[in-house]
Amino acid sequence: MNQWIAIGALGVMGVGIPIAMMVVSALLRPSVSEQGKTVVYESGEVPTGTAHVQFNIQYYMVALLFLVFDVETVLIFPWTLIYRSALEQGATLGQVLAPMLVFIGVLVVGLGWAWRNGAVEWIKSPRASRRKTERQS
Amino acid sequence: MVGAFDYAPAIVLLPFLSFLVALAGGKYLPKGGAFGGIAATAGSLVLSAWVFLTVSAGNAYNETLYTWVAGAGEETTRLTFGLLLDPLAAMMLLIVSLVALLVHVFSLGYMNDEGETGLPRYYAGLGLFTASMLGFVVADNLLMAFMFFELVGLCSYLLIGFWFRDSGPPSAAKKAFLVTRFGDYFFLVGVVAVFATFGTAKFAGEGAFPVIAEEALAGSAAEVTTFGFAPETWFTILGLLILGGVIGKSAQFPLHTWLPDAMEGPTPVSALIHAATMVAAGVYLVARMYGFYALSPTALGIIALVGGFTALFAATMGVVKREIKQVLAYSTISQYGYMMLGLGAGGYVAASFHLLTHAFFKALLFLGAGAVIIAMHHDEDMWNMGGLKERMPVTYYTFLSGSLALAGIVPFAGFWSKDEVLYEALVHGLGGSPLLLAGYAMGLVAVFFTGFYTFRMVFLTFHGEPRTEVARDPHGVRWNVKGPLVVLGILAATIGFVNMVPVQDLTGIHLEFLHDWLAHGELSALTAEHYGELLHDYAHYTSADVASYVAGAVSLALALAGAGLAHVLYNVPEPTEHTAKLGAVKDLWYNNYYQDEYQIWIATSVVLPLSRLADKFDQGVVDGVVNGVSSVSLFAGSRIRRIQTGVVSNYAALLTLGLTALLVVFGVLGGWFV
Amino acid sequence: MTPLQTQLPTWTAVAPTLLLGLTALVLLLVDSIDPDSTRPGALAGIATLGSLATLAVAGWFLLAGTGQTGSGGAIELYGGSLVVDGLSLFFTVVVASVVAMVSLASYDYLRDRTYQAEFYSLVLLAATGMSLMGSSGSLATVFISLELASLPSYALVAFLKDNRGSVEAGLKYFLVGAVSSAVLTFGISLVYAATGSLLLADVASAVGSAGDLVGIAGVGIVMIAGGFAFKTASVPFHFWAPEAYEGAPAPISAFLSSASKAAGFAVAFRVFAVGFPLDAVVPMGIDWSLLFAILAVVTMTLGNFAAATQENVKRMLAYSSVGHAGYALIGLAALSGGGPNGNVMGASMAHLLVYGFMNTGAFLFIAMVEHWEVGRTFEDYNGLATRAPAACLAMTVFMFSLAGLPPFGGFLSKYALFYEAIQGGFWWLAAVGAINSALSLFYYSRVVKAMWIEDPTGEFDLGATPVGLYAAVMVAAVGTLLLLPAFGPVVETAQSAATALFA
Amino acid sequence: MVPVQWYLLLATAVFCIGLFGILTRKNALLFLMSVELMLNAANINLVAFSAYWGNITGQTFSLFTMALAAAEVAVGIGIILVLYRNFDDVDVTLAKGMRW
Repeated sequence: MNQWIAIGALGVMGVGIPIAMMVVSALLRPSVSEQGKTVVYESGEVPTGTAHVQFNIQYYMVALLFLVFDVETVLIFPWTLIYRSALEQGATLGQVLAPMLVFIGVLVVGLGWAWRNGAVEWIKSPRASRRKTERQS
Repeated sequence: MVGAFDYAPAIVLLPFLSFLVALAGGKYLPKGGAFGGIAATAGSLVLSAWVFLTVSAGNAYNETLYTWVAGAGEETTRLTFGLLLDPLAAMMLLIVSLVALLVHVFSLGYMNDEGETGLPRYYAGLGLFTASMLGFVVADNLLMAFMFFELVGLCSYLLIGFWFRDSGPPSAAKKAFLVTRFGDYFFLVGVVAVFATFGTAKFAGEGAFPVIAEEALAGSAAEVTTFGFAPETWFTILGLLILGGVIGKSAQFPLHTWLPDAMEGPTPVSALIHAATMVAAGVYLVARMYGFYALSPTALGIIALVGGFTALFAATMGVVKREIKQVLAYSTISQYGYMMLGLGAGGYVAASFHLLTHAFFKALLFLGAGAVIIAMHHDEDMWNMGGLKERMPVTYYTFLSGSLALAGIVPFAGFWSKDEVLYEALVHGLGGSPLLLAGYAMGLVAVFFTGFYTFRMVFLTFHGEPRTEVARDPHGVRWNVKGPLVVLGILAATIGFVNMVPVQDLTGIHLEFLHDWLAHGELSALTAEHYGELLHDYAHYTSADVASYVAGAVSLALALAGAGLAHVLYNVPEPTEHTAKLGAVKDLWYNNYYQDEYQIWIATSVVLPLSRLADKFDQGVVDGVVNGVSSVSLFAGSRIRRIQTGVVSNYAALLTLGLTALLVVFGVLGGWFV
Repeated sequence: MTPLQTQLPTWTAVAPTLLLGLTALVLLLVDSIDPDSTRPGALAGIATLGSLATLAVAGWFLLAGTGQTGSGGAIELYGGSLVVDGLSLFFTVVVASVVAMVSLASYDYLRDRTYQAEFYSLVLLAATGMSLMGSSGSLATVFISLELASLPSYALVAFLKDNRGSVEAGLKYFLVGAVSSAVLTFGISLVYAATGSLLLADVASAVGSAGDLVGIAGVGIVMIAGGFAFKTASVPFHFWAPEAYEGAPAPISAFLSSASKAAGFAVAFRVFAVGFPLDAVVPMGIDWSLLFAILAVVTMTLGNFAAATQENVKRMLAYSSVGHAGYALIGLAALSGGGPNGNVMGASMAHLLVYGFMNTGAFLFIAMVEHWEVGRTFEDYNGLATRAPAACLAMTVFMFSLAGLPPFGGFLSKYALFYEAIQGGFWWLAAVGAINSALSLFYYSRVVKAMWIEDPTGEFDLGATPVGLYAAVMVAAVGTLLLLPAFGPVVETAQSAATALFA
Repeated sequence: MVPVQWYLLLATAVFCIGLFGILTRKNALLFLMSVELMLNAANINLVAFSAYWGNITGQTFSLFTMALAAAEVAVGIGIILVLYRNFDDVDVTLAKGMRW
């Protein structure tokens, strides 16, 4: 007997039970097509407008910045792993630190640029947006 | 020491220089640049004579001067320019430069004095024509020869179409160009095939292709690629391919139709084309690579038959022509037929001899005809002439000398050479090659016709009473017309003495100087002696024992008979057209056996329907392939680009499919998962 | 005399790449200092100067023999993850030349547009990635540099945010690119699975003894080839190319079709020549040179055939670019164990250099035509030579050079490529290439015919001469012409660099 | 210990699921998610064989892959945004103005 059989059984059950339930309910339930059923259910309220709501572009900007800068920290992770052992094996502090500082420095330049270009300004001042439109026209 | 050979390139370059000078500055030079051309050809003549003397001292020259394409590595094919100066080339150089010089001088009278326009273009054309022919003569390999061969064709196109504002000359020029080009296609294929077979196209020297071919036939270890054929067969195919170009250029049946039309060009150009350059190029090429043709009895037989047939065929057509230049045109075709017969019959020396004598007497005849045409105010119809003998005696006597030579009356030049050609055909024919006897028979019959049409021409033009006002009071000609005529007249009468085989046989005096000249030489593979051995070993030609003076007497009798008949019919004060008596034959001859008609008929009735048929699958026969390829490509392109549907999901699907296909194919091929 | 560069610390060997990256950062900094003002001259100047400096340093290194066999062989950094040798310097030269021309030309193209600093810095960041691709000594750096080159390219193609064509092009480029990079990554992971290393040298020594994992290695190698095929716009990963080149701003089309393609080949050359030596993998049944031969034939045929029927000149050039990828693939295809591999690959490198000039020039000419708002189809070009003879002459040079006619650079490079392919015994590849070249003459000459022979259909209102664009086009034309006499040393350098890979 | 082949199979399965998503989804965001799935399939391989070969190269590389995947998504979302702005939808099949 393989010791992993329990996991396998769990997997089979995990996939099989929902499928079985869906199949059974599909077989048993009466099928009455009615328009009201396709309407979005919003806690009893009648929905207005479409589901495609225009969000402020700033949501995306911040989300993108977060995504990029957050995930870049992943790259620091392997560096921390070898940091101490490298020092112990005789590498100088500069040699170990410099690459990471350069890396962070590059990120800072990018962040500085994004900041200066208004990526993190949540609400634009009328003056700033006027200036921006002037620049674009 | 600087010898003649070091200056040999200048023989070609001088006329080329005159071409450039006439082209660039002809407008500003007196006589439209004529003197430049005269000086250049005179220079070439002097240098040719020097080369001739050097060669006769037993020297030869065979050097590569310039390699313009060299493959990397040792064993690759190289495309080169070089000089090959052996007795044959030296002789030809002399002929070409002399005739060219005389034509230039004559042009002063024919073109300048007549007030033609566009003279710089004319002299530029002449210069380039001469240069190309000289370059062709000295070429040391087949490719270089081909390039100059094409240049010659191009120049003839330019010069025949000199009067491009009339309707006749341009179409004649186009016809000359296209018909010869048709032959040249075969030549080009032949050149490529020679390169593919031997890896070289050199005529002479170490590793020349005739030498390799000979070694290959002899079975010694020479590397040739014969594409699966037996070497003999393949060499015959090669020879015949190159012969295609020869037949076109030398106006042999069935590609001779361009030459009579080419009479539309200025008469001096006709002289140059017929005597020394364009038409001679074809025969010269066969002589040049005779060591190759001598290996293939089949090719030789075909050459001989084509030559004999053309000789007879053209001679008959010459009988009924009205225009003096037309008669001469058919005589040219006929005479080159003799040369081909001579070459095919193993008479290398005889053919070269005929080439030599013909060059002079035909140049003479054309220039004489030119003088007559000047006198007649550019009327060429012989029926409008008559009685010119008294009014232009110099022209008459020189023309007569040329006519006697053409008809083959002893002791004028044509007799000796034509006789020798026929003799070679006879002895080799009797010696076991019956095919040559057919050629001989046709050549012999042609002798009769030649005598007839030649003297018909002479009598109609010069004898009897003048038949028109113009003929009564012809335009005078100056020294620049008479000078060349006299020079050539003397040569036509005497040049035959260099090789009087029948007389030698009769008297025992050594008189065959041309035989000696061509028989030996530093380049032993290019000598008549060596060719004789090749003919014997490979073509199996043996000679029957026939006395040369007997054969000579037969042909002389026939020529005299022809001339006599002409005398009876036309040497009367008021000659009438007897051609009606010939009945249907006259129409046949007058219309050149309907050659043009049948070729046009072939084009319209056979080729056109076939093309239309082919058109259903494609676009035509020759162009169709090209058009077909391009339209297939475009069609394929318009299909292929449909893959690009514009929908990125389809791209992803196709990309996945492609990758999967690659994985499966390479997985299976490489056996990764076995 | 000791060459100066041998006295420098070894890390300076990547100075050309660093210079490109630094220029990008400087551009961002300049824009950060005062984001509201546009200084087209200053920005274009910085970008051009930075790329010229890169070109100078890379050219100096290349001439001085840095990292080449003459002076101690390849310089390895970070345990072999980065390698500086003849190949990497050669392709840095190609990329830097293209970037310099593109930056110069963009001055006019961007004059009235926003986000100029971003444009230039994205170009230079992509160029950094491309330069790095040539130096990648490990599959990890291969992937990172490839993405560094790709990501800015996606953004650049979609640079004209309000132009549906540009956005569509960017989307397609990005989506196909994302799939391709996933395929590449998976391929790398499989090769790692089979060999246990990402360093090319270690992969090379381990791949021969993959044993049961031969299938894994094989699938991985084919998938890696697929990833590179995307970068070089080769079948079947070429689908993005026609659209991206057509829709992108013309300078970016020039940049991508010349520099990006060259970089793709740079990394492919190194990875396959060093990482998967033919001697080791062919006996296992992984004949990648056959794979590339198939791709080369299909790519050049498809590119040329599809180009032949285009109506839009830019799209025609886009397809021709696919066709040229097919030619360059011969450098990977006409290889065999023990054959003259370095010569073939070197000829392909030289072709890519020449192509960098002539193709960039052609696309920049399109940029100029777009600037003039003349139109996009062949008909719109009718009679253009009457108004802009100098530019049309330059375009004629590019077209004939692309078609491989003498006496232009493209003739010799194509000739050398086919010649070396024949020397390597792959005459059929050369034959297919020659046939395709003949076909290509058809559509290239259509452009020339339209410009010089056809009568104009309407009046041209060209306006002021765009100085920067004009200068860039002329530089490209002069480069194309000069590469004819200079081709000898170029191909020798390339061949010795390529031979060093196989050593 | 699970035999390493199973990881290979798992990774291949994930890769194929991603590929399937790419081929069937028209929504650009789902397309992106499918690509992420394919990249993660590679990560499974890398991590598994990192353990198999006993070096950490694979694991480190998988971190790089993740980071770059994030960057790719960032650029991708930007492009999808402008796609939405120009075509009023994120359906990738709508953008077919250029073809043939």
